[in-house]
This record gives sequence, structure tokens and C-alpha cells, in this order.
Amino acid sequence: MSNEFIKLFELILSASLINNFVFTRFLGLCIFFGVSKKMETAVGMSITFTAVMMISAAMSWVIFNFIMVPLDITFLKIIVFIGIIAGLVQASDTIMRKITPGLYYKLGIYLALISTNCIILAVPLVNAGEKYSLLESLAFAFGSGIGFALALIIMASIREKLELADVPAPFKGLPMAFIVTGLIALAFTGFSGLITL
Amino acid sequence: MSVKKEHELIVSVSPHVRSEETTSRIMWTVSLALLPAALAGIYFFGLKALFITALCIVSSVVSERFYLKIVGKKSVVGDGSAFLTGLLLGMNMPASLWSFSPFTAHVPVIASFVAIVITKQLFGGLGFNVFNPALIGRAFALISWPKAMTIWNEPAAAFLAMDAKTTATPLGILKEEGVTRLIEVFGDKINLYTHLLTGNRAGSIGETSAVAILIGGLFLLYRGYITWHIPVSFLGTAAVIAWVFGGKGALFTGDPIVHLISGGMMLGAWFMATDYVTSPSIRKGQIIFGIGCGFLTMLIRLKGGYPEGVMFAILIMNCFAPLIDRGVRSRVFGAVKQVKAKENRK
Amino acid sequence: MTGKDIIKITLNLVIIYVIGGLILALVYAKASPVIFKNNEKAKQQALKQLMPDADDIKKAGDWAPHEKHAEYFIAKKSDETIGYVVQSFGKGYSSYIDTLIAVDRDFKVQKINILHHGETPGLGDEIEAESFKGQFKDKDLGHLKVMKTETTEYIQAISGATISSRAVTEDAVKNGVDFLIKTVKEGGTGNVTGRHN
Amino acid sequence: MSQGATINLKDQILNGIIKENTIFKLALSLCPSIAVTNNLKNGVLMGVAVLFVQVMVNLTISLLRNVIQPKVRLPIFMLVISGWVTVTDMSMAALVPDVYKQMGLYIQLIVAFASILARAEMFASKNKFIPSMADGIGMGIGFLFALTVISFFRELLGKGSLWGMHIVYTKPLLILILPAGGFFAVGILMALFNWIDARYMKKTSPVSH
Repeated sequence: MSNEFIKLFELILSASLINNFVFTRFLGLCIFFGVSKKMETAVGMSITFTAVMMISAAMSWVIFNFIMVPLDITFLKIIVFIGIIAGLVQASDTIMRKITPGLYYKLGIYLALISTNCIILAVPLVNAGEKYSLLESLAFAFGSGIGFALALIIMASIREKLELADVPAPFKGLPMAFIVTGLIALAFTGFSGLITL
Repeated sequence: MSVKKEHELIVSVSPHVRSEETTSRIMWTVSLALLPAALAGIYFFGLKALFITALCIVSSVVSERFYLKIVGKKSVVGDGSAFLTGLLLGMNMPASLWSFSPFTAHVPVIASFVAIVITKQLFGGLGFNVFNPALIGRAFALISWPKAMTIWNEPAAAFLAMDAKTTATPLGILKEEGVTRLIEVFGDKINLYTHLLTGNRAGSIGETSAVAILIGGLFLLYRGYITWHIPVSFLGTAAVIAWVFGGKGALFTGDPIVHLISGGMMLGAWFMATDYVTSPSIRKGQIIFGIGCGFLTMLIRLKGGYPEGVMFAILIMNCFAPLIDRGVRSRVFGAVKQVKAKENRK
Repeated sequence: MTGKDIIKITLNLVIIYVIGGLILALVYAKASPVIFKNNEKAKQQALKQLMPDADDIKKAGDWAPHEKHAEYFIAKKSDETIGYVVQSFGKGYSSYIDTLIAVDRDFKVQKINILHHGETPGLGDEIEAESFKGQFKDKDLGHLKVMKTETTEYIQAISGATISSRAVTEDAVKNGVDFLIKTVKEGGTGNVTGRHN
Repeated sequence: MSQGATINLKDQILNGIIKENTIFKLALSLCPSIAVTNNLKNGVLMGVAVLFVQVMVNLTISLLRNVIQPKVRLPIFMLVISGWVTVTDMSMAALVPDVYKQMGLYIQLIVAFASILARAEMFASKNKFIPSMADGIGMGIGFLFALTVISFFRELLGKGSLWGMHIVYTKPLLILILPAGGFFAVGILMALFNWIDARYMKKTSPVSH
């Protein structure tokens, strides 16, 4: 029992810090660079993203293991997973708009962006590939969400500081964002070897 | 231009820098404070150490000149910041790098370039860099040339000897073979402590002598260039974690002293983590920063893949420094707002 | 939107999805045997490389080092058993190192191969180098030990990568050989093959 | 007509490589592409895979543009894209199993490429067969070009080899094949592109205006 628990904890830690999707696998970069200009949007995106990630991972897991595996149609996983994500995003858009319009105005704008984020598709694909259990899948999704949130928030705070800086012209904007991300990735190498999965 | 730069700098780091102090005086004073530790390193590791340190300083200053010339900015090399970065970087390198078979003397040069150009100048120069330049230079070198950067010379060889024996650092022994073996290597516990305190042990050039670093650190503290917040919270957290979790098997059996005076802990806590530009500027934030550094250092040392975690810990906390500053500041503002709101309600 | 519209749109969607699904199924039907065959071929080749003398290498069973799925094989030359090949995992610095080990009938290591790992480039990845792998020739269970000093009797560690060296030697290879000795000797060779053939 | 078509084709292809280079200029579809560029072979194959998907998607959608109901066009685009990605995924698994082992996940993630959907929506759904194909080829080649350049530098400097063959027997800058170095490489190449662009624009602006 406690062994299980430790494994879940390690999964979360590994997905969020050691194998952070942004810093070690280059995923989610478009959104990462797009919404990390301001802290407020970064926080909004983080919350929405983690929530959608958990739900989509759970749904994908259930459909994959209870429908696709028995029917032997796992080769359709890309289409099915992207369909689940698009449907989920669309549904939560509609539901949020009706039930909590206040929250919708705060977080709804990020919903549309999420479906083009590769991390959200990568997580169910990894879950299916590694044959994770439901709990493990959820832990992995949560860790990945937290990792993305962490990356976004750190980046936003650094970019706010950079706004005052006199960055050389060719490096202004994205190139500099890449350099900063590289430096953060360099710092995060310190976590390597912490957990072997 | 350079006047304007200094002005900007002072604005951005105002909580520390007293207005009458110029940047250059700060830089030269910190360099002076580093001198005892650097001299101790040269004493123990010989001429090679001197060469490596000098190479780093020269490369840093040249890189800065070169870059400023290319982009057409006026030179601010006189402010001593490139010199300080070079000195710190040199002190963080193993003396064994001064070797021609295999050739590794290019490592300090490229590391200096990365430190000065990528970490500092691309961000718009001193005052705007997010990461400690010397530490990024070292991390870059460690990852690019992992072998060359982890060959450690035995200290106290002949001063002029060019090929000294290699050995493991105390932390390396601690990580792989445990504390009993470490004490065995040095004879007894007292011997171990004195070796670690004086600096008569393997390690980076400037990190070995805990006493020399402490002298420099206390000097800076006395002169008011740094405050106690970061070093004390850094070392305190590390000591507590080392004591509680550092032992084998049972809790509360670790040896905090060994952890505090080995590796780069002292140099990191007094000279790297306290860098004005890359640490939080508010006292409360500095304490959080120090605790984070201490925690991460011990996490990496005890659980991570590397035997030493000071460099990565400080770099990771550098990432968080703007966030900490923001959080602490906004909480202060938040408190004011609440009070005001209450008053308004009345 | 009228009811007719909805029906039309639904029909449109359904038809296109069905066609898409059919096309994919067709491609899958074509590709999957090739993928399967390629994987089998690659596996056979890897085995053959470890045991060049054998003319028949058959799977003998499964086992689970570090709770991972691994297989072991019996190598025969004109119907006489000349050795065994076992797959094993070692817990390395930042990954589980997937290894294949060939032993002769006296359970002396003949050759090892690293199938997959995620060790640090420049340090740990030297476990793939011939200078390291070559050391395993003719080592028996008692000599699978890592030394940091120069040695030919035991296995000499890669400088700067003791953890990875140990993971291969004292975890993957040693456990694999140990497992083989226990299963094959105690279970009896005939027994193991008999069960699976 | 054929004359016009070729000029158009050339322009469109050039547009994709330089002016609207997906990676260096538009900064789209960065994620899986950069992850696989630590060696030339993977980088080029990834570029080819994307080129193939982009062209096929453009063709399919251009063919279907009169059949698709506008209200459900996005789900249908997604289906077309993921269908072609699945085809690519399976073919690569069958044809180049050793490469596929290293970058399978990233091939599957081509689905989430914003640039492919964007071209389908902006261009292929409104244009005829041949221009759509030219557009797909242009964008795809631009992409392939960017990945080739990035992976060329990363493998040469990081591993001292090209396409798996050793050029120099040391690893000059190992960091470049690691994630941190990948970010540096892309950032510096982007800045270089910006710089060339700025220079080039300055030189040609008196002519073009």
C-alpha cells in the first residue's frame, strides 16, 4: 500500500520537476511562450490547464482501456484522444459559460488554446504507451499539469523583469525567451538522477 | 551612457545599494573579500590554480569588451563586474583543467564567454541578469565537459607540479562510500574537520578553505555589503536537514558540520547566493530564498544524482527570485489594501 | 438551425468519419504485420548477435526484474544447448538500463548488449562502449563486481559514472545470471523448455 | 497557364521557407520538432514526416472543400489531420523502426501542430488542388529546412558527428544535444535569422519601394 503511494508520489515529482515537459521534452512550447508574457494570464492558464489535463487523462484512460483495448482498435488512439480533448474543451466551454459566467470570463479564453497544446495530447499517449493504471495516469497528468504551471509562472515572473531590460535587437522577444528557457532547463538539470522511473 | 547605466542599476537593486556606493566599489570590495579564499586555493593547488583563475578573469574581461564593441556600447569594464565574475568562475573550477593531455584549457574560456555574454549581456547587462553568471558558466561547463570538470587534484602537492595526483572530493566519498569511509580517509574526525576548515582537501579552487571564505564573508557583512539573511537561512536550513536526514538509517544522526564546511556550501552561501541582482531584494524574500537554497542543496546531495548540489540549488532559486520578490511585495500590498478596505467600511 | 440541417450535418460528419476510419483500418491491416515482422526480425538479430554460434534461439519464458517484463531464451546448436540469453534491467542513474546477456552452459557471461537506456550523455552512456561491454567476457557470477581501480578480474568502472557501471554489472547482469542459474539449474533445462514449447 | 502556375509555385514555396518560416519566423509547431533535432537523421525524418502530412492534409481538404459543412469543418479537419498522422505513424513504424523507437511519441504529436490546421483552414479549404499542394510543399519544406539547420548544428557540435558518422572524435559541446542546449541553439539561430532578415530588408527596401 505505502509502496503504491510512494510510486504515485514519485510519478508526480518526476513529471513536474525532473522530466518537466517544457524543460526536458520541449513540449507545450507554443502556449508556453504565448501566455507567459504576463503573470495573470500565466496563472489563469495554469489552473485551467491542470484541470482539463486531469479530466481528459481520466476520460482517455477509461475509453482506451474499456473500449479500445477490448475492440482491438488501439491504432485509432490518436484520433480518439484528440477527439476527446476537443470535445471536452468544447463541452467545458459551454458548461462554464452557462453555470459560472464569472469564472468563464476569467479562464474561458484559455480553453480554446488548450486543444492545441501538445502536452495535453502527450499525456494520454504516454499513459497508454506505459500501460499506467488509472491512479498512475491521474498522478502523471497531475504532475505534468503542475510542471507546466510551474514553468509558466517562473517564466512569466522572469519575463516581467526582462521587460525593463535592454535586450539586443535580434534577440528581442522569442529568441530571448528561448535563451531564458534554456537557462532554466540548465538549472533544472540539478534534479536529474533524483528518481529513477 | 555609463552614467545612465549606473543610475539604472541603482534603481533596480535599490534595497541593498546605498546611494553613495558606486557599482564599481561594490565589485572591487567583493573581489577583495574573495582574495583570502582564492589565495588559499592557489596555496593548496599550486600554480595550476593560479593559471585557471587568471584565465577565467582574462576571458571574462575580454568577452565583455568584445561584446560591447560589437554591439557598439560604451565600455563599462571598469566597473569590475566582469573581473568579479571571472574570479568567482575561476574559484569554481577544478585546478586539474590546466592540462594539455587531454587538452581542457578551453573549458574556462568558453565558460567565461557563456557567463558574460549569454547570462549577463544578452539580458541587457549588469542589473538585469536573472541568473548568477559565474554559476551558469560553471553549470554549462559541467554539463558540456562532464569528465574534465570532475577530475580533482590532491592538494598540498609541490607548488610548481603540473600533474598532480587525482582523488575524490570529500562529498564524492560521502555519496558513494559513506561517512565512515570519509573519516577513515582523513584519519579521524578532528583531522577531517581541520582539513575541511583550512582547505587542505580536493575540490574547486576557491571553495575548499571554509575559514578563508568565512573571513571574506564576515568582512562583507561587517561592511554592510551583504546582510545576514541569506547566508544564515541557507546554512541553517542545510544544517538542520543534514542533521535530521543525513545519517544512515535513523533520523537525527547526520553530521551537519561536515556538510556545512565541505563542497561549495560556504562559498555559495556567502558569495553566490547573496548576489544583489539575482536574489530577492526584500528581507523576507531573502529568507525564503536562503531556505530554498539550503533545502535544494541537501535534497540533491542526499537524494539526487550529483554529489554536490549548491550550484544547482542557487540556480534553481535564481529562477524563483523574481517570483519571490513579487509574492512578498504583493502580500505586503495586499495587507495594506485589506486595512484600507476595513477603514473604508467603517 | 432546423432539424433538417442537423440531420444533414450529422450525416456529413458520420460519413466522413466512417470513410476515414475505414481507410485507417486498411492501412493498419497492411502495416501491422510489417511492424510485427520487423520487430521480430530486430529481436532475432539482436539475439543472434549475442550468440553467433547458435543456429536456433528460442524463447524459454518470462520473468520480471524491477517489475518490468523481460524474457529469457535458450540457444541451441544442432539440437544441443550451448547457452542462454536473458534480458534484464538495471536501475541506473536516471533510467532503467535494458540489457541482453548471453551466457554459456557454465553460466559464464559471453557478451552483453545495452538495448535501451537514458543515462547522462558523455558519462553514463559509455556503458554502450565496447571498452566497457568487452570486460564482461568470461566473467562468472562471483566476478560481476565493479571496482574503481584498474582490474581485469572484476569489472572496472567508467570514470565518473560509477552508478551506471554498477547498475549494469551488479544489478542487470548479475541478477540476470543469478536468475538463469536458479531457474535453469533448479528447474531443469528440459522442464523449462518443455513447459513453453 | 503552366507558366503562371510555376511562378506561383516557386513564390509559394519560397514564402514557406523564408518569409513565413514556420519555426524561425512564425514560431509555430515548435514542440515536437525541437525535441527530435539532437541528431540530423531524426531532424530530417521529422521534417519529411511533417512535409508529407502537410501536403496530404492540404490535398484532402482541398478535394473535400465542397462537401464539408462549414459548421463542422473543424472536427473534420482534425479527423483528416489525425488520420494522415496515424498513417505516417504506422508507416514509419514499419519502414524505419529504429528511428521510430526514438521519436514515435513526437510523430504522433504532429496532430497538435497549429501550423497544419492553420494552413488547412486558411488556405486549402479555399483553394484548388494545385495551389493547395504548392502551399503544403512550401510550408513543409520551410519546416524541413529549419529542422535540418537546427539538427545539423546540434549533432555536429554536440556529438561531433553527422548522420551518425563521426566527423571529429571529440564531443565539442555536449550540451547542445541536451534539452538546455537545444533551447540555446534555437534561440541563437532565431536571433541570427532575425538579424539576417533585418539586414536583408534594409538592403532591398530601396529597390522594392
